[in-house]
Order: sequence, then structure tokens, then C-alpha cells
Amino acid sequence: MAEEKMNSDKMWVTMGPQHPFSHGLWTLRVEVDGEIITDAEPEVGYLHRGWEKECENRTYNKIIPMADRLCYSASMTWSHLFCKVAEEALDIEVPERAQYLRVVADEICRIQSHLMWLAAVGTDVGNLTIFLWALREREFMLDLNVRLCGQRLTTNYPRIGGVRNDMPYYFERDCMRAIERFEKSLWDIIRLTDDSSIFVGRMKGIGYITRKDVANYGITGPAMRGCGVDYDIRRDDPYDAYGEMEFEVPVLKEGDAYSRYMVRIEEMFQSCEIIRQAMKKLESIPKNAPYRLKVPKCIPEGTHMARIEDPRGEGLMYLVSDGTESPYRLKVRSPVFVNVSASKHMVQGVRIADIPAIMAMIDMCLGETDR
Amino acid sequence: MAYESITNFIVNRGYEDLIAMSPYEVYNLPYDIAVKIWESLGGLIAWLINLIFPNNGVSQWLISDPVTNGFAIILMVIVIFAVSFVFCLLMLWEERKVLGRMMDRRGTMVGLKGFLQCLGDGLKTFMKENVVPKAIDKKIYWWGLSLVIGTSVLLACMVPLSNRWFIVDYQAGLLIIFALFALAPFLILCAGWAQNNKYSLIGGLRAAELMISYEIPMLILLAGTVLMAGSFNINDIVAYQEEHIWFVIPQIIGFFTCIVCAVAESERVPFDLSEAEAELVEGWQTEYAGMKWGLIMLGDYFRGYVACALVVFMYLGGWSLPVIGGEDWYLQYFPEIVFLLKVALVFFIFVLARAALPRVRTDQILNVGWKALMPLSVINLAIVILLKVTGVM
Amino acid sequence: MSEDANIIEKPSRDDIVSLVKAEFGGKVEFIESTKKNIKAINEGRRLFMKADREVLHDLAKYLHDKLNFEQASSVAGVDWVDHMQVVYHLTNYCTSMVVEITVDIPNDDLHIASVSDIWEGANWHERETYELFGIVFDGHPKLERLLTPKSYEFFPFRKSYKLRGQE
Amino acid sequence: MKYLDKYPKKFKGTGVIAPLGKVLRHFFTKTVPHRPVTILYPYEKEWVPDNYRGRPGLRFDRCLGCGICERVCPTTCIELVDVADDEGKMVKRPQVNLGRCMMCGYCAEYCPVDAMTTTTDYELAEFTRQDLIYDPRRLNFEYTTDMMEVHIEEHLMSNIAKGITDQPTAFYKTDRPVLEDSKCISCSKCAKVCPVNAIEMIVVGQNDKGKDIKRPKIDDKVCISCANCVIDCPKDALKMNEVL
Repeated sequence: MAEEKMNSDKMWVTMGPQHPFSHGLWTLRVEVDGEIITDAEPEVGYLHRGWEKECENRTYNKIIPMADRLCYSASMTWSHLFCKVAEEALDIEVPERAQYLRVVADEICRIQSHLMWLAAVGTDVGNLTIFLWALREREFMLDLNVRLCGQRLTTNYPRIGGVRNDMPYYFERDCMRAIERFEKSLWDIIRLTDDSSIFVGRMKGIGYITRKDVANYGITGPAMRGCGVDYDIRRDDPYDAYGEMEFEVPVLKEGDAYSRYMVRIEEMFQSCEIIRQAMKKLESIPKNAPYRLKVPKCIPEGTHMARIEDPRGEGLMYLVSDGTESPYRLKVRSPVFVNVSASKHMVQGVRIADIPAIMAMIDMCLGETDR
Repeated sequence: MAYESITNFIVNRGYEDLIAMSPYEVYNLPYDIAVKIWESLGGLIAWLINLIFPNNGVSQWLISDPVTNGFAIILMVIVIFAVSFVFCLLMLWEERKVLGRMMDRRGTMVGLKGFLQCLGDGLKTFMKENVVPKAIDKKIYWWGLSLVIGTSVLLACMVPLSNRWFIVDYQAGLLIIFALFALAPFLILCAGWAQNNKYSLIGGLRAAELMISYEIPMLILLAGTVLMAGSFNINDIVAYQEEHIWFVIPQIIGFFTCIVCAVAESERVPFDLSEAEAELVEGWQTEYAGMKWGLIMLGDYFRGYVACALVVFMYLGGWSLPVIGGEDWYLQYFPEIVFLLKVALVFFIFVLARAALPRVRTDQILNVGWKALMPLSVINLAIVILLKVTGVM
Repeated sequence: MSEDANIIEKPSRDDIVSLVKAEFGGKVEFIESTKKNIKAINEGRRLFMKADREVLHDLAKYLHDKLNFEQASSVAGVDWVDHMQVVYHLTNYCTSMVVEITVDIPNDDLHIASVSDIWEGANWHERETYELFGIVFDGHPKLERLLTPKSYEFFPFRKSYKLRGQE
Repeated sequence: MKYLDKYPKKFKGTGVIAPLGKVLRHFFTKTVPHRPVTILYPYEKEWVPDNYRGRPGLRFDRCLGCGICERVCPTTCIELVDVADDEGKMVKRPQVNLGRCMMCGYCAEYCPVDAMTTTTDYELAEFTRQDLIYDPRRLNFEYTTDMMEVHIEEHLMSNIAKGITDQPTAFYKTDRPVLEDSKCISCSKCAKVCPVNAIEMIVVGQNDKGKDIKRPKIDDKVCISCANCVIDCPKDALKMNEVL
């Protein structure tokens, strides 16, 4: 095989694990013919730390802050997901106030995660202004996180049976202000991206996936909705208070990198809408209403499954409990883990310059991929 | 007499003597400065020698006209280089501060509003380990690097700041600058190949690919300017613009096309394909570590300076300024500063483009080059010819 | 998908139960959840079944081709010490039904048919399960270690693999 | 939809004017007349609210040395050590290894007497690893306010089923150890390890050899549900009764 490769005009370029385009530690080995990519092979596992095995030795409460660390920018949804699977095991629904608080926290997390992604897109296409403007907006979302739960990234906010604390004073006011400001500033960033023919030209027409392939490869999240699959767990398999929220799920049929980009931008606007609705609902719930249930330390025996719409796709946890304080087995289905396995399919026939643009649309997060 | 007074050795030559002694036909300011430096420096040395060996011939020889001329020419080159070098650092500072403010941050903060940061960066790159990979083509690796930097520095020194600040007043001034400018992609290709690294090879290939898309429109634009002014000589072009009108007004299309080409020529964002850091790590510079990289960086700014200067010469009237109240005082004191300010202004547009636009792809730059820049430059040329034929200009 | 006339795009929970029972008989067993308060289970968006190892591939193909389960969400291994288990989660986009298939494998014969020819998305999940539990998926195109180094010779997620501090 | 209704748009001519103009306007209207949003970190600091989860803080006088924080810590960075209190008596107090601390705030949340708090202190860099170990006295944070306490306000599921929603409680108010009488061997270890002296050994009779048979009596009002007795019981006679 080696000799054959030596004699051909093609060469293998190893992009990663330390490469500016790979946000995190992973490798994409690509075979290029000039600048055109003919083959590719993703390699992950540099960050594998046996997360699932580690959980088997920890009590349920101790896993919540660990679940935060699965993904630095979507920490809220991961700890939420873990709490959901534990609640499913305990067969309880959390109080109404906690449900809405979780929705607000989740959507703040989704916005800041998408902004992190937008910043990464900025660097990948070579414009640092997008990067810094997006991070500037993200900072306001992180400030909301700080107000709500005391930390910027590793929030540790959901608890099994509710949330850690109620809203602090004036949180509604701060939240509404931040959302309003954010919506205005996002239009500013859109002026740099969608109004720029260079940016659109770099995004359009690369990394096509058909609807059939998306389902077959198991790609989920905005990447899936950008390819014509009209499916969102928040709407179709509602958890917590999402069933009562009214929002639209953006779906585009093109299936290229640009449509995936647009789906994410629209999702940020929809998230703002959800936060507004949830805040309005929270006003109608009395302030001293319960937001946290007292739950037993041990979770009854059985197998349990919960899933959630992570900013990157479908997060699924499968829990086997044996009646003790710690889980017997906890399986995490990470959306990026599946999405990146399809990268070979996506980069076929594009140029080297397109790889960062296509891979940015997966929104890599290696913490949850390698677990 | 045991020793003579130091004033005997320091000759203060007048304007007439200077013109008579100098190799130039017209007054040259850096030459004047260099002569002044040598008069004090050489006079001091001659006086010191005379203290030890009284009445020797060397002291007299040191302050004689031919020797002063010789040393003055060496010193003049240093003066010219130092000015362009410092101005490049100023441009670097301008870029960092302006870019920072555009991105809603502060830019560099070290000393003198951040200007001393470039000195710190320079020092840092010089202190770095000089890593040279083993499996390289040594000769081309080093020559490619040296020539890329060398041509950039040469170009920067060849740019005249005014009609009294130049090294040589060529008849083919603009043409030779263009010729040297176009040499770089070839050297980059060689350097990229010599490093035995896939990224740098692709970067070098991209530099060559990039060249054919902007070099031709650039030369057509040059033809427009030259046709209008009737000369390749920079002095003549500027004088013509001063006399009639800045070319930016009749050739407004050419001006904008030229800015795009100039950005591409100096390989800056959005046309920095050959060193696109998102996909090619550092492109053709990947294996040039430490101070080699620092020099390449500096060379890039030299080229940026020259590209801006070309735009100023061709469209913005060089060092000329529509002055009110007689031109004598202006020409006597600060045409160089006016020129440099104009260069900084054009560089501001470069920085703006860097802040607002993402990097283009290889096929896109070819598209832009052949489908937009090329026709625009031809249209510009047609307008120039029309104006010339009808005798408007 | 729609070119296949036999496909049922939106199978209800009862449809799936009756159709699968008719097709596979006693090889597939349905488990009723005892949970009362979970929204998704109450609204019939979850279906738990236990299948025999022999019929798994046919069952998967049937679910994919006939009942429109387009996506394999996850493939998980569980080590029950006396036997192993592979758990599949399959999703239908139209009804957002999630089917959980549990397959028992005896410890002395850790083989099971791969479903990566049906769903490409199961590919990496199966590789992961292979390297962490040592369950061999027959017919998998590239059954190599993915997350752990290629030189590993043990299967770290088995219960017999003790962590430091666990004796 | 707000965004998808307007985009993607068709470009007329060159589509670079809009971004250039946007950046230029931002430059002249926002960042040049006003200051940029960045702050000069070592000189300026961002304001953090009091509920910020920085390093753990300890109010020495309030602490009982019960060890709940040690057990609830996910990274086992808390260790109970013997220190002299103000009167010179040796007491057990938590010591925190900040090299391992993940700032989850569990210690403050689960502390029954709010001795552990979160603090707003986040500048924790030290030169050696040894310096990162904060002993109980060093854990004191002088600007501690009430906002830094974290309270658990849980509701019992049985209460909610009954419709009572205004009685927040916490595990240390409801959970109490219960004795399985047949397993008890009268060793009175539980009384010794109880940090609040809630357990009193009561003689209930005498055995065949004439020794006293003692049984623990737990004072429900004093008990803080720390489970030290449950863990240290040699015969597992005590069990924590979780009220749900």
C-alpha cells in the first residue's frame, strides 16, 4: 500500500491533533490531489478519559458537576440530561418552576454555545472580527450564567429533582436586557457574515449531505436540520417545559455548510423567543413555589433512558442502576461523536481551504466526543 | 603646534559645495544628512588621530571631499533604510491599534501607546531557538528566505519619499519596483518546496496560483497611469499629478482595483492564501522558526509599505499636496511626511479590509482576478486612452 | 424512503408491537415500563423490547426498512458479569418513537451481528463497544480500536477491569 | 422566523461594501469615542456577584467538624484535619486542596450550619502545589456575606402530593438515623463520633454477664444528619432514614 501511495500524485496530509482548524485534539487525515480532497479519515480518542467508567464509582450527586465537564460550552444541557435520566429512574417530574428555570438556563447555554461556534467559524474562515464580536456577545450570556448559578462555564445548576437555586433578584430584568442587546448585536455580526459575498461564497456549495445520508449517518442537531430533516427533540419529544413553548424549528433543504450555518443563527433567535416566553411564564408562578424535590440517595434498580436536544445534536444517556448510590453503567451518546464519523463523507471532493469551513459546522467539542 | 582646534577639522559645506561634490544632479536630503553626519563624525575621528600623530596625512584625507562623499553614500543608505524601517514599525503599530479598536479590543499596550511592543516582539523572535529541520534542501531553504526578505528590504529602500529623498532617480522607476515585487511568489514557491513540508508546499503552490490572478490587472493599471503621465519616472508622474490633477479622480475605477491588487500583492488578509493559518498552519513559513519568521514578518510589512506607496504614487499624487499660500515653505519642510501620511492612510484601508473580510478561497481569487479585476483594469485603461485622445488631460 | 411502497412512515406503538410480533413471534419480547410520571412513556414515545441474538439483524433491518426507523441513536454495551448485553436505541423521525432493543450475549461467545450495514451511524458506536467491552460485531467493516490506543489488549469497561483504588 | 425571512439574500454587485461599512462605523462610533469592552485585567477587575462560586470559604467558629463536606466533595479535595480552636482545644475542621477543587459549591450547599460558603475569590495561582492546600484558618474569607451561603430548599414529594408547597426543608432537617435494635452491641461508638453530641447512650438493662446493655438515643432536634454514626457503626445497626 505504501509503495502505491508513493507512486501516485496524491498525498496524505495529517491535519491535527495540533492544528488551528481542529478545535480540540483530533486528527483529520486527508488525501489530497493537488488541493482537491479525495479521501479522509477522522481519528478521535486523544481525550478519552473513561468518563463512563469513572461515573460507576461516584454517587449520583457527584456526577452532576462531572457532566458539566463533558462539554465546556454546553455544560448546562449535559448536567440537565444527567438529571433527567436520574429523574426518569426515580419516576418523578420536577416542579413547574424548576422546569421553566431549566428551560431558561438551557437556552442561555444554547445561545452561548452557538456564539462560541460562530466565533470558531470566524477564525476558520480567517476573520478575527467575527470571532471577537461573537465572544463579546457570549460574555453577556456568561454573565447571566454567573448571576443565575455562580459560575461562567461549569454551571452545576440542575439537580436531580429540580435546580440548585431560584432566580436571584433582578434576574428577569438582567435577562431581558441581555437578550434584547444580544438580538441587536447579532444583526451586527450578520452584517459581517451573511452580507459579505466572500463569506457566503466560502460557505455555499460545500460539504453537501443528502437527507437520506443524514439519517443513515445519524447526524443530529443543526447539521441535520440544515439538510432537510424536520426534527427537533425539544418540539417532537418534549421534555420539561418545552412542550408548552411556542417556537419554530428552522429547517433548510440545501444540505450544504451554509444552510447549517443559517439554521444555527436562526436557532439563536428562536432561543431568545423561548427565553422570553419562559420568563413570562415564570412571572405567573408564585415566587415561593417549590423548585427542588428531595430525592433519595439511591436510585431504584432498572434501566433508564433520557434524551435531550444539545446545542450540537441529540444527547442521550442510558443508565443502568443497581439500587445503590452509584450507577452500574452510564452510557453517553454524544452528538459530535456520531457527526464527526460522517466527516469523511462530507469533505469528499472539496478543497483544503473548505475543510475548516465544513468542520466548523459540526461544532467540534472533544470533551463529549472522547468522553 | 601640538594640536589644532577641533573646529579646524569640522568642515561645514554649503549648498553649492554639496551639489558639486554629490553624485546627484539635484539636491538630495538624505545625502545632505549623511554628509552632515560624516562632517561631525569624520571630523571628530580626524581630530583624535591628529592629537596622537600631529600633522599626519590621514586626518586631512578623512575630511577631504572624495572620502566624505564615499562615506556619505554609505551613511545615506543607512539613513534611508532606517527611515523606512521605522515607518514599517509604525505601520505595524497602526495595524495593531486600529485592528484592535475595530474588533472592540485595545491592541498592544506596551510603552508609547503600544509602539514598543514591536521592539519587544523583535527581541523575542531573535531570542528564540534557531530550529532548522533536517530533511530540507539547504541551499534553497536559506536562499529562498534571504531573497524574500532581501527583495522586500530593497524595494522599501527604493521608494522615494519626495523629489529630494531617493537613492537613484530611475527613468524606469515604477517598472523596476513592479519587477522586483513580482519576484516574491517565485521565491516563496521555492522556499515552500525546500522545506519538505506538505503545508508549506501547498502554501508555495498557492502563492504561484495567486500571482497570475492579480499581477496582470496590476500591470494594466500601471499602463493607465504611465499613459496619463507620459513617463515611468516616479518624479515625473508626481509632478504631472501636481500640475494637473490627482489620478484618483479620472481613474477612480483604477484606484479601487489597484487597492485590491495591492492587498493581494502584499499577501495580506483577505488574500493571504499562501499562509492561511486556519488550514495550512502557517503556509509556506511553517518550517521557518524563531528569528527567521520574525524577519519574514518584517519583510511582509516592508512589502505592505511598498504596495501602499505604489497606490499613493499612481493615484494619490505622491508627496504633492494642494497647498494654499505658496509652495515654497511646504516643499522645503515636509513633503516626506505628507507622503508617509498618505501611505498610512492607504494602509488604513488595508487594515479595514483585514478587519471586515474573511479569507478568500483559491478558486474565488482566480474568479475575482479574471472576471472582475481584469475587465475593470481594461475599462480603466480605455478611459485613460479616451481622455488622452480627446485631449481632456 | 418514499419509493418503497411497503414502508409505514408513521407506525404507532401498537402497530410496531403487532407487526414485530407477527414477523418474529416469540424471539422478540416486549417489556412494559412501570413508570407512571414520565411524559415520554405516558405518551407512547418509548418502546422497550428484548430480542434474541439470532434475530437482531433481521429485526433491525425490518425496523429500518418497514417501520421507518431511520436513525440508530446509540449502541451501548453493558457488562452484567455473568453475561453481556448490547442495547440499541433507534429513532423514528416522524413519530419521534424511540425503540430500545436489548440483546443478551453469553460470556463465552461474545459475537453479534453488526448493524452498521443498515445504519452507518452505528459504525463508531460498535467500534467503541468493541474496544471497551470486547464484544465482536460480525460483519463490521473496520472493527478497530477507536478511543483507546491500538496497543491495548484489555477491555477497560468490563467489571473485571479494576480501577486504581478498587483493589 | 426573524432571520430566515431576510436571508439568504441575493447580492447585487460586490457584497463587500456592507461589512466594510459596518466595521468602519463601529470603529468611528463605538470604539474610538468610547472605550472598548475589554478590561485591563490585572488593573481592572470585573465585578462578580456575591453568589459567585470561587474557592470555598470557611467560617471557623460555625463549623462543627461533621464531615459532610468531605463526603459530598466530588474530587475528594476536602480532608478533615485536627487544628487548635481559639481556646486551644483540638477540633476537626476541613482543609481544602485547591489543586483538585472543581468549584462545584457542594460543600457550601450541603453544610448544615452554613459554615462552608462560596466566596468571590478567584485569583488562586500559587508557586507550588503545597501552597494550594488551604488549611482551615486560611480558608477564612474576610468579606463573607450572607449571599455567599448556599441553602438547600427542598420540598418533600409527599408534601407536594398533599398540596403543601410552602414548607421548604433540607436533608439535615428531616433525615435521622434509626436503630435496628437486634444488631446493636452497645459499643457506644456512635456517641463518640457524633459531632454535635446528639446521641446519648441509655442503659436499658443488663446482660447475662452483668454488663450494661446500652442503646443510643438520638436527639432529633440536635442531630444534623451527618451520618457519621451510620458509617462508623461496626455492625451496621444504624441506618439513615430518608424522609421523602
